[in-house]
Amino acid sequence: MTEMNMIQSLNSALDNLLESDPNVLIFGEDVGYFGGVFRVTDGLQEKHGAKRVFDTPLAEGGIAAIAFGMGLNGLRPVMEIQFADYIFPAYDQIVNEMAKLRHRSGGEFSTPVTIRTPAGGGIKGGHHHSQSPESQFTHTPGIKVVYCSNPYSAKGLLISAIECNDPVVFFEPKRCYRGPFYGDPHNVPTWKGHEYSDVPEEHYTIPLGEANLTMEGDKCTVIAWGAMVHVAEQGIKDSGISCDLIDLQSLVPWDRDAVVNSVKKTGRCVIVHEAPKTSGFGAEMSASVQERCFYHLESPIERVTGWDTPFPHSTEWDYLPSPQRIAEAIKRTQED
Amino acid sequence: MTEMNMIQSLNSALDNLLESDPNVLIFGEDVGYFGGVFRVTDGLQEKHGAKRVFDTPLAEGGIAAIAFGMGLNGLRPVMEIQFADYIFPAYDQIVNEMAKLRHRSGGEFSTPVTIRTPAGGGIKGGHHHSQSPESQFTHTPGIKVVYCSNPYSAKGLLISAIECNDPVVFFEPKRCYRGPFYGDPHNVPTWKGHEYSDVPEEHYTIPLGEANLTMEGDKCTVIAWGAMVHVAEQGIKDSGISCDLIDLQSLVPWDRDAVVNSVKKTGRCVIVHEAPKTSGFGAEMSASVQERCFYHLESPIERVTGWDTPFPHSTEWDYLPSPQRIAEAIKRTQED
Amino acid sequence: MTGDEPGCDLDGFTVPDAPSRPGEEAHFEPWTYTPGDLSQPDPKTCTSEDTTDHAEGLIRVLDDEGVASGAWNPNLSVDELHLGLEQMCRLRIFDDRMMKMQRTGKLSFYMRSLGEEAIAISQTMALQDHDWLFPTYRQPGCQFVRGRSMVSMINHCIGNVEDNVKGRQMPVHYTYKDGYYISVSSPVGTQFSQAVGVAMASAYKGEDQATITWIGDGASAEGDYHYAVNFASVFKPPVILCVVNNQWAISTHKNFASGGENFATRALPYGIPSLRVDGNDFLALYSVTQWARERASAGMGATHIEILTYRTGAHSSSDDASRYRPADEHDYWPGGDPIDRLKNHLILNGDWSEEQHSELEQRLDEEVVAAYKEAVTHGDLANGPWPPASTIFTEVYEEVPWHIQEQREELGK
Amino acid sequence: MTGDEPGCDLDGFTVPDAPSRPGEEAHFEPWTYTPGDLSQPDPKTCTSEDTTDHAEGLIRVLDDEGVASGAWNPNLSVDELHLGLEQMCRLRIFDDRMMKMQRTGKLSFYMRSLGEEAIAISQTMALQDHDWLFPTYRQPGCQFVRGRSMVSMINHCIGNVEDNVKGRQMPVHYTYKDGYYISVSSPVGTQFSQAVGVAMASAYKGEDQATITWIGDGASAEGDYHYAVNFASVFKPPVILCVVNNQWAISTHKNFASGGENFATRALPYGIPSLRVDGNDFLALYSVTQWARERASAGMGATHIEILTYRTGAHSSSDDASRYRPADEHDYWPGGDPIDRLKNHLILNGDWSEEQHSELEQRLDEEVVAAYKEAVTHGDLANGPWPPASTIFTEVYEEVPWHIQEQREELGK
Ligand SMILES: Cc1ncc(C[n+]2csc(CCOP(=O)(O)OP(=O)(O)O)c2C)c(N)n1
Ligand SMILES: Cc1ncc(C[n+]2csc(CCOP(=O)(O)OP(=O)(O)O)c2C)c(N)n1
Ligand SMILES: [Mg+2]
Ligand SMILES: [Mg+2]
Repeated sequence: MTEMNMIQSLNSALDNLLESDPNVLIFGEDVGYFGGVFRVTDGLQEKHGAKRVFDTPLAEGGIAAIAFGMGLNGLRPVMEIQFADYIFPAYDQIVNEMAKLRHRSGGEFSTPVTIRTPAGGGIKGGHHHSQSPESQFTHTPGIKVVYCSNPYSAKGLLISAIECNDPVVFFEPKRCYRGPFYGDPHNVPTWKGHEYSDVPEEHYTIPLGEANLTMEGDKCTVIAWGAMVHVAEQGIKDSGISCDLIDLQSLVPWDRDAVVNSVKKTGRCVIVHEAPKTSGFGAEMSASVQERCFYHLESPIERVTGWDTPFPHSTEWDYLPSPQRIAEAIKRTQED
Repeated sequence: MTEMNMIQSLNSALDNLLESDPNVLIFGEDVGYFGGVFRVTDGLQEKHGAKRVFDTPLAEGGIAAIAFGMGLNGLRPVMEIQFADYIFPAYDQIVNEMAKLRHRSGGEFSTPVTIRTPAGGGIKGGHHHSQSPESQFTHTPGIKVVYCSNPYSAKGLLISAIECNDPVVFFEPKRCYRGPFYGDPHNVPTWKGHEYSDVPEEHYTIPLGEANLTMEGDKCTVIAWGAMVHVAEQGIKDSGISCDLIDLQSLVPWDRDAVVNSVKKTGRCVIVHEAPKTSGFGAEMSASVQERCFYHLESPIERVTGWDTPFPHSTEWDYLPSPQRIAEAIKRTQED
Repeated sequence: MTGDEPGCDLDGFTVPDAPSRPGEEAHFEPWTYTPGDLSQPDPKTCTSEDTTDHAEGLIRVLDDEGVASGAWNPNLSVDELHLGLEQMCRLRIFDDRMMKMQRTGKLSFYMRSLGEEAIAISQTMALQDHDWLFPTYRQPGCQFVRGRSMVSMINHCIGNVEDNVKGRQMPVHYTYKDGYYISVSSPVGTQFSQAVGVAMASAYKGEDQATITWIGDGASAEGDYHYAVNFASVFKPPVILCVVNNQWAISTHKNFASGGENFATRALPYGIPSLRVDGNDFLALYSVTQWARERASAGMGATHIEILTYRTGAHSSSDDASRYRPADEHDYWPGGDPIDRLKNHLILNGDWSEEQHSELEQRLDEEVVAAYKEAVTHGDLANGPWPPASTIFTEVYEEVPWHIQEQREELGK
Repeated sequence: MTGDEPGCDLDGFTVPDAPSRPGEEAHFEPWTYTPGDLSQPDPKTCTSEDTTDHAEGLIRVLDDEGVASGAWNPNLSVDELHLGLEQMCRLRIFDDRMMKMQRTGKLSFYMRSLGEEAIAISQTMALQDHDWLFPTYRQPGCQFVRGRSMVSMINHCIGNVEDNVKGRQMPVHYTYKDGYYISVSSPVGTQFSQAVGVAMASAYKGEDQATITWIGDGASAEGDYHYAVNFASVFKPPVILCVVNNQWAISTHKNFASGGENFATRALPYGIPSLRVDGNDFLALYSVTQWARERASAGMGATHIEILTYRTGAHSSSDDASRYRPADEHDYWPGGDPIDRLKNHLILNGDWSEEQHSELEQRLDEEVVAAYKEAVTHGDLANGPWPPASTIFTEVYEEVPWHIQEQREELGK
């Protein structure tokens, strides 16, 4: 075990796979010589060579297209989209092409592309360096959607994603690269000493589709993913109410048993995400929980989310769900 | 009043606005000389000239981009995406650009683009001529989303969309262009004699944000949009249960009062859409209804939707929600 | 290069038009390109600049009389020519039959290669058997060359229980992995950029395997065209990028696909050698493809090819071309018909006769009818049996996840 | 054109590299382009073919000594030259101050125009006041030419209560409608294709108004580049499409932006006249822009321009360029520095002196400091006051819909 932050653990995952599988190729804007604007691929080109880890033209659609082709022809491409906000020029290649290839070809072809992308707010990135577009991928059958939250989950999930034979969109909460974020911009810890910063140097996996129950309690189920897992943890503490905290990790497919069993136990549910509320993945979670746990619910399922507005710059702390809003929602669920 | 099918009423809406507003321009693939592959712009180039109604290069992203620019510079562009499945190359221009322009510019700029696009299944279109991607637009603040269902609503809503100063994505259920579709492919009526095929030749509007209560009842609220409104009507009839049927029409913003008041009255709710279930707009409706009507709900909110798979060709009738599946869902809501 | 007609008036931008519309007389500028006039650069050393003439001109081997000449004459054996002719005829007769079946509802939809048969047949013949094919819906003929059974192709088109893609895609959206033929996808252009990644993977694995891909004049306006050319120019993989300029994109004339007259020259600034070839000239197509393939083998990277041709038929079974162009426009195409031209060449050389040709057509017609009859025994779109409804739920992912399993159970079929 | 180096080995595709990396000596091929050597075609009749030499060569007016010559010399008055020099200096000094403020946390982020000041300043000066500007984040200097107050610009950058975009966007993402300066958007490339629609609208309305837009060498790989060039080639609106080839896209060298060496020639096959210009030569930039503007007025449609320059600074305040290129690479750039070059020209002509220049710099520094001091009285990013939280909810739509109103009430600010 080594203490790693999330950048280091992601780097370690990539390094392990470059080492063990000659078919793994890593590419994207600035990921080669420089090692990525967030340094996730730092040192990998030098160690594994420019044919394994390289820069590309600045065209997300083209990057996705070549990844599609490589995956179809026997490789295991890992492409980076520099910010999740810039994934949209590649949206067609992802939702119309990658997602449907296996099905449309009657299973003759498939393409195991992994799309890594830093997502979410909290870095004063304004409209276009802060979005968290996970729900825009969860609606498309054929792709898996993963959102890691800490160094340990980042590495274990990324290895699973790359080894998965389906295309996976893999979101990394950039706000948490160097430390967990508890919702207070004035108090920013690093990963040092955090239980999830103990990361094996070697290969290990966290199965896609499994959630992580990070806190246990009996009065309310809080479901979150990405950076919001930590903010939710703080919100739960602030509320003083005993809660299950489920780090969902995999959004498609999501962990039915973990979620349903918890809500049946607690009878209450709060869902937290930083993307806008309308048609965020919280809507799916809420609808599904309601369908499966209706007769166990003691109070309305709450959603604490980003607002239905573009992501602002100066006022981002008023945009992102705060521990306070989460604590209030948890308290509201206890009222009846 | 004239009897019109949906193609004719859409054509009439465009014709009215070309006539009254010189800033309205209509363009897209095959919409000019030929009048559109579905004939919606038939005759408009001949009548209004090639500078008002014209063909473009085959590039949805470019079409959206020039629409953006025209709208910003004082025109009122109406662009067509030939099939909703082909809107994704334009996704970046829509969700990152059009949607955010007003906000990001502090209100100095805005662009009143209308994006018309035929959507949905039932024409043996397989994977890529059948998708109904409305939910992928509802998550993005700054764009309005409309889904018409009949000749009368098509014209009234389209005029509102074009006159709206915000960008609007306007879905047309291609299955219903020439007749309502009640879920039986072997019995395909035309619009002849249908109450909503009486359409004024002149300009009229249906406000964006207002739903249409098309059937009234007291045991269950059925919410649908597009082609599914008619299938739901059949499903309600088949169930023999007295239902409100809400044709949602506007998805963003949706009609809170119509929905909430109805569910509070009936205590039950079934949502029907043809897009895949996970993160479909039904998830948002279900979550919202649950949040607002929790204490009035007598049974779980049901979703009857397309499956979480790509849209098939030979077996599309097993994919699309059927009256039978809807009737069963309505009956289930009555059980407790 | 032209396309610089005086621009717009200030009372409006320019909106182009087609050269002729229904009711007008069809017209094409006569070609000034002489068959045999262009040299053949050495594929192993050729730079993009060396192909300037080839991109601006037109590579032709067969003249209007059927005489073959010049450096680009591939000098094929009579057997090879017979085979090419047969495959082109097979494709045309197959298409005719499918169109008839479409009208009876056995297929939901169909698209012919009419007038463009030489492309799929000749180019695939010029490649190696394990080279990857990334076609549009207009090159299904590749599959004949690669040995796919006609019955299997029809099974797909009629979406029956034997369709190898299990009734999931529209007709003509073939998948044929054994023939290295990618699953055709409806969104146009997407396969063009994907092909570059396929070729990069082949090169990465050290295999002598090329990838060929096609895109329409219309679809070349998509971003994918630019991605493909540009990524190919940067990474130099063994890919052959073909633009099929058949003058039309449904009802939209190629004047809307670009303000330039020429698609071939577009690749030169990217440093990619580019050729422009008469798409109805079987021999010229064969040899430009072989040349590009040699560049691939030699590690010289991508080749770009504009294939100049004419879409003789309507866009698809849903289209009526006479609504937007003169119904007889194809008669005026300077490139003639690809089958007639190869046939005339063979007859001129004494290697073929009208009688042999009629016999061939009759044999192929019987072959197609037999295949058709066999295919419908497995069902058709109108009457079934179709692939079972359960196939909706499989192969979305490698394994069926719980939520899809639940839905499958909900459908209960 | 080059870029046709022998291709890949079959054991792998080619991955390019930058010409020099940290620890290596910086190096550029010396330029062979002689200032003044290229003719100026008549903008009112010029075809794309007529610009072949201008796209393959490099339009330069100023030589290394500061002598101006040739057909492209715009023969500006001394006042105009003084103004141009002043604006370039203003931009550079402004940038320096903002970088300093960024390090103190008053701004979250900053991007300089260092080494590229001539582009925004000279090109905007060459246009009409009501021409539309569709810049990237690297042309904020346009706003000085259009008269925007510096205080207003700083208010935006520090996201204070007076920021005209209400703290919604990152610094440098200016909006200035009065100056026809579009709101800068972070996704690169998108504005390039939008500009074509803006120009179509101007032409449609019959206004003599041109639109200019810029895109980086890096971003020219996006689909939007292709859309812009192609739609402009088809509809021929009054748009000026500029590719700023400054050698780098963050850490990615332009060898990854294209396998070709030249961006200008890309537009020729589309039938669009294209020029390549020395981007550090104020005079050459001025006159190519004026020439393109004349084409626009004459209804001749689009002009494409490659601007050859060098990004002297790091990509942004978040970047450290010495990690991926020699720290002194900019000293080797054959085009020198745009301010020095114009200054030397003026001094050579006896129209300027080192003393005047120092005075100018001092005056501008005072101006910037004064503006800065005034701006921070309205707050800054570190300390506020910021725009009120309620501005999150307004102007998402023209009117606030009920669901956003509810959320605003939920936030309760
Ligand atoms: C992305 C996308 N947009 C639109 C369509 C609808 N469409 C199908 S074929 C076609 C025309 C294609 O023309 P071209 O590329 O010239 O190919 P051709 O049919 O002439 O072979 C169009 C617009 C599509 N299939 N995909
Ligand atoms: C669509 C998109 N992808 C990626 C980025 C991240 N990014 C910002 S600037 C930049 C490099 C741009 O380089 P270039 O176009 O050459 O412009 P320059 O910075 O040199 O002026 C990148 C990759 C972005 N802003 N938008
Ligand atoms: Mg075509
Ligand atoms: Mg650059």
